[in-house]
Amino acid sequence: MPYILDCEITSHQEVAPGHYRLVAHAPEIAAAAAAGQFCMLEVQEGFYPFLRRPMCFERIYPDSVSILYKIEGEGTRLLSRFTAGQSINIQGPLGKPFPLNGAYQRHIMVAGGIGIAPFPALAEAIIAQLGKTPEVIIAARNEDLLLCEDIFQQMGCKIHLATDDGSVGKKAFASEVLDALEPSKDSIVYCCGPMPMMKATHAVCQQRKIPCLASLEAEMACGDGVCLGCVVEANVEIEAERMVRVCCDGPVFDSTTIHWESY
Amino acid sequence: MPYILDCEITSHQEVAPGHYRLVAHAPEIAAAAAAGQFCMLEVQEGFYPFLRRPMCFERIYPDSVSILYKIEGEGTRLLSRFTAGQSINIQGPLGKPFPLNGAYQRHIMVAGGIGIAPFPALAEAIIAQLGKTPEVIIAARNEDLLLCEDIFQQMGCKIHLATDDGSVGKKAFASEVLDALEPSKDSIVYCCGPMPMMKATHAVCQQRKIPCLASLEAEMACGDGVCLGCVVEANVEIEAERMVRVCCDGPVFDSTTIHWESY
Amino acid sequence: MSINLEVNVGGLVMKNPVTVGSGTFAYGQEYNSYFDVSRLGAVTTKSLSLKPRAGNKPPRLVETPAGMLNAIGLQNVGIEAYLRDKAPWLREHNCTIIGNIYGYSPEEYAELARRLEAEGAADAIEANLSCPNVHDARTARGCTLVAQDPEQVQRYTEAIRAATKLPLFIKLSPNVIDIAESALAAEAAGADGLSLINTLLGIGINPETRRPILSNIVGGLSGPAIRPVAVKLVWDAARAVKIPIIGMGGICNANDALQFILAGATAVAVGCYTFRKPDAAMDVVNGMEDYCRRHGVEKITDLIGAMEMQ
Amino acid sequence: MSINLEVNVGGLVMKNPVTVGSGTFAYGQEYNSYFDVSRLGAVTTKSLSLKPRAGNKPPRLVETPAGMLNAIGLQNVGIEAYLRDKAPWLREHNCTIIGNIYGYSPEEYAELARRLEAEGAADAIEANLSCPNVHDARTARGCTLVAQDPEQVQRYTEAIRAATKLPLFIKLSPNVIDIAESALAAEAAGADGLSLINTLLGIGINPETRRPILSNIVGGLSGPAIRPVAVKLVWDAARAVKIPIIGMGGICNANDALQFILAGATAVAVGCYTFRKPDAAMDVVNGMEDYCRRHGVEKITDLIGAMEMQ
Ligand SMILES: Cc1cc2nc3c(=O)[nH]c(=O)nc-3n(C[C@H](O)[C@H](O)[C@H](O)COP(=O)(O)OP(=O)(O)OC[C@H]3O[C@@H](n4cnc5c(N)ncnc54)[C@H](O)[C@@H]3O)c2cc1C
Ligand SMILES: Cc1cc2nc3c(=O)[nH]c(=O)nc-3n(C[C@H](O)[C@H](O)[C@H](O)COP(=O)(O)OP(=O)(O)OC[C@H]3O[C@@H](n4cnc5c(N)ncnc54)[C@H](O)[C@@H]3O)c2cc1C
Ligand SMILES: Cc1cc2nc3c(=O)[nH]c(=O)nc-3n(C[C@H](O)[C@H](O)[C@H](O)COP(=O)(O)O)c2cc1C
Ligand SMILES: Cc1cc2nc3c(=O)[nH]c(=O)nc-3n(C[C@H](O)[C@H](O)[C@H](O)COP(=O)(O)O)c2cc1C
Ligand code: FES
Ligand code: FES
Repeated sequence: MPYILDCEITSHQEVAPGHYRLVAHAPEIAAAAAAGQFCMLEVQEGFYPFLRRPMCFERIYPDSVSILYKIEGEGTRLLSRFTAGQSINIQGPLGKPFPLNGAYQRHIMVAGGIGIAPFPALAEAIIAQLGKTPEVIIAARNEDLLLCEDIFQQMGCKIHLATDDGSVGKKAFASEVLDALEPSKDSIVYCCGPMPMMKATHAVCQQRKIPCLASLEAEMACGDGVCLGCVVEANVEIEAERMVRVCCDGPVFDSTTIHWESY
Repeated sequence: MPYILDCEITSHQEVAPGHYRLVAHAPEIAAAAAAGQFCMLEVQEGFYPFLRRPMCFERIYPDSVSILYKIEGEGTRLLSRFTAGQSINIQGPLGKPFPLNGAYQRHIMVAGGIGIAPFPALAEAIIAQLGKTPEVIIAARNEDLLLCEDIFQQMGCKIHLATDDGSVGKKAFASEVLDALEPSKDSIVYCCGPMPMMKATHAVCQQRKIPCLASLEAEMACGDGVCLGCVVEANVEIEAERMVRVCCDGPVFDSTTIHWESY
Repeated sequence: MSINLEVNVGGLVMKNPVTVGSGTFAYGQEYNSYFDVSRLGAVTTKSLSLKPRAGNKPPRLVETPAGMLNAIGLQNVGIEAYLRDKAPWLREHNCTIIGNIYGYSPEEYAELARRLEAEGAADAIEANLSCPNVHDARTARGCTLVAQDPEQVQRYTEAIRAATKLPLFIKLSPNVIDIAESALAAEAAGADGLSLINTLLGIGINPETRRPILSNIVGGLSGPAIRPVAVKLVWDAARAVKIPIIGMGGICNANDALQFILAGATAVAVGCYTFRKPDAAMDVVNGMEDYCRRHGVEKITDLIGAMEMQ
Repeated sequence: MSINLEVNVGGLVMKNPVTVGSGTFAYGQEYNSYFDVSRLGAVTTKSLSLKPRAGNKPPRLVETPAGMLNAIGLQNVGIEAYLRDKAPWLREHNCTIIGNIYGYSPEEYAELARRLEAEGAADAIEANLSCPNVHDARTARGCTLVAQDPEQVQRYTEAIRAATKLPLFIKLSPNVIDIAESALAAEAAGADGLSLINTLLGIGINPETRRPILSNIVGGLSGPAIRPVAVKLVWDAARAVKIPIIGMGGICNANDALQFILAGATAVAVGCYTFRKPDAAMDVVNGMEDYCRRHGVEKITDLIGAMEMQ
């Protein structure tokens, strides 16, 4: 059950150019949340902007949650203005979490850019609940924008870096890095990032016949499955059921359910 | 010439229930401003609220200005959220100041409620420029809402208090208090407050044949004489010139120019 | 003082004048985790069609200043799934139901109304004659909505009227010159009430891509941005017809809702503001009660059309 | 890269495509203290009438979500005072002038246009056939605006056309079913361009007093709230006619303005956002230039109607 609460911001910092981490005291939400779920934030009072902004949980602590975000437009710019001590209205948790399956030995997270956001929480859950240590591929435009490396290091995750400009790690696409890791049938892949990157990751997994869970984004109005605004096309035979809602049927989908040809 | 500047708030405090004083560092505006003029504030970024909010200068310091305001609705509520150190966008000075005329011996300021706001600056100007010490009638709903008494005391002004509930001072209307002061032809009156109170003050002055300068309010969009939204009816023969703009023909008007019968 | 918020909208008794905008509350259950939805005067369903519909391709929505454009294209589960999966929940939870319907012909509307009545799956019918999102904007021009043509409004309303004894509300479009014409047409054809307004037509373009943001190009504008327009149209319609009006368009709080009631609406619907604040409709109920208490209004019906003019 | 922002709007050459909404910039001089107004593509005057007008009684405006309602009622100094006191300043400061006019009959419009041309006090005429604030809302119903009736649009346009050789723009109303009809009527009658949109009709009511907030009850809604509606209407009109369009309605920045241009407008006007930010129109000019630079657009005219559809 989602909550809507005014939560005190306990810390808020720029972690990379244009990227911020916000931690809010939100015991009820934290208790109910699981990795892969998200929340909807009111970034300013009144009608500007009109809608809340969706952000997934980067980490879920006993009494608080953190989000990691990138300034994209007006809403995130206004969000970045909040200071520790102020309160922010949070609705959540929303959506379906990453399913956790202990049958797999190798858990590989593939992140493109700000798509890294849900993975610290996921890594933690995999470690705590499955007793496995996941690997992570972090792809970004350049070195400055590689996020969360320290977190995964502390968790003991194997880290594979890739940058568009080759400033650090491989100069390669995340999906290529994944392929090079030669995941086989004991592996499961989780990915989050731009659509083309997830599409390519899905393709690698298909070829290697391994499962891939993709965390999607879409413009959202309600976040609750009501408005039908956030749909993506799925591989469903029945025409009328082809549109699935990212907010409540996802945001995490088995990548085979998505009709990637549309993207 | 009005400026539009982001100004740092140097202090912001609740001075009475629902009433605040905000001081902003604004050297250019302060240098250009005179008592009776006002500014237009952006109370939040974006389109909520859409319009700026007009506020007159309570005091004009060498490098800063203060405003004294009452929470009236959403705009002033949002204004009250600003904290010292933050910056606020101020447009000003706007409008015509109180004309100062040394020919009068007795300068009486009549304030109803938050109508007190322009008078500290006016008192200061009368003292500094005319070498006279004005009197002030402060009328309010009750004792808690009597504002600026300390300021006028420090300036050595004679203070007459009136409250609706008689909790302090006379239980009388401001205009009645004025009448009781028996202002005669060496006197000039300045008034600011609710329309009925200014109308009554005007009536007293008319009867006593003394000049009265009234500082009016109206909903404003531009504050610059452009939109024609802030008009009040004036005593003008020519039909087409009957509507005068509070923002630039005023806000201070010789009370005889206003068509009080409409209010 | 006990306040009576009950209203009778053309035969539909609502315990308070507040329902929700079709398409902004799904089928009721979704928002029950935020508040007890049976406390609303009524729950209005998403538009139901005979067959389930997939709706338009994404992107389907874009935020605008104080509002949003949507081009959902009437994605819905279809009448059968509604009767099977959705209506029972609403009934179990004692919700008063306004069943909103959308068809491609008078006959389809009539059939939908008949089914809802036969299965006891609605307490009133709201016929959406004004959905802006089911046409191809590239080719559509002029009177593309039934609600834009009074003659069509009359023809459709008559067909639905003949099919059901349930209170029948006709949902009209704001995209007209004179709302009184379509309002009068619906009234003449036997409608028990009017719902207005549906969304205004609008477009958003992304200069970076030079493409329309919505896949359908044109969408429907809703939210506080359109509220002044909606209040005006309710006022116009209320002066033209005798049947009651459910007013909507940008209602966020009791103050907004009261504007509609003072302009002549008997009930109101909270639409897309629910996306921002899921219990907004409940706020409106509570705020109306407060208002009545403060102003010594014993029954909300005293406020209908009570705007005072100089 | 040098960017060419010049546009030709039906014979009026503007050095950039940005002017201001009539009634939101007075007669130009007022805002010159904030920026050099001659840098705009053109200055559009407040609607001028033959006689000075007092306008409506206050209150005349009310803020709304992301916009405002106004019912100024065309208070203006009248054509004579404009010619005597206002036009000389604009001329001295090398402003390109769009003279907006309002009359009570085709003859009055024609006379106003004739005077402006004869005195060299305008470089183009914009005929406001769509002011919503000159009727008594209590009694008005239906097609009260000239711009709502294509036949009237044609008749008025012909009369003004006959009176002037200056580029003639007809300002249309959004309160119609199909803007293409009035657009085509104006074009057929010899208009050189269209200006759209004027304000949408709206009402605000104060529940505390139960009174309409505007003395005139109904006002015109402007501001970002209406922008999606305006872009849609410009797109509709641009597909129907060959003459150029000056697009307006809620423009606050270059991004907003570009939506209009991509939808088919040749120029744009910044309206009431100027009240919030007096140099908003200049921001638009600068932002457009930036955009062109970033996107390698050498002349702004390449963007007119350049919205790409799948
Ligand atoms: C389930 C989910 C989880 C997300 N988690 C994160 C996260 O953890 N960190 C992060 O930085 N971003 C995340 N996003 C993306 C984030 O919501 C957008 O970047 C943000 O809404 C942009 O808002 P804006 O006002 O700054 O941008 P603008 O471009 O001004 O936004 C305009 C409109 O587009 C929408 N929009 C724009 N980009 C996106 C997008 N990529 N996805 C969805 N809506 C968009 C906005 O909501 C708004 O309605 C998530 C999105 C979803 C759907
Ligand atoms: C020249 C001038 C000087 C002023 N100086 C002061 C001052 O020093 N201190 C102070 O407390 N107030 C002052 N006011 C009044 C102040 O501007 C309003 O109280 C304020 O705008 C209310 O905004 P709101 O959003 O809180 O209220 P809301 O009621 O939510 O405002 C809604 C709309 O009504 C307008 N409005 C509401 N009340 C007034 C009013 N009385 N006058 C003008 N517009 C109004 C607002 O601008 C807004 O557009 C002054 C007004 C004017 C015109
Ligand atoms: C996302 C969305 C979907 C909608 N779907 C429907 C619908 O299926 N049927 C209908 O009659 N109206 C539909 N509407 C219109 C609303 O019911 C309402 O008339 C309109 O949004 C104005 O109210 P608002 O401004 O409060 O949202 C929809 C509106 C939105 C925002
Ligand atoms: C206060 C005000 C006064 C206006 N006066 C006129 C006018 O005299 N003549 C006219 O043609 N349009 C007038 N308009 C309409 C604007 O020119 C413009 O068409 C409309 O406001 C939409 O643009 P905007 O949303 O950018 O303001 C006025 C608008 C406002 C807000
Ligand atoms: S955001 Fe509304 S259904 Fe997903
Ligand atoms: S506020 Fe615009 S003319 Fe006075």
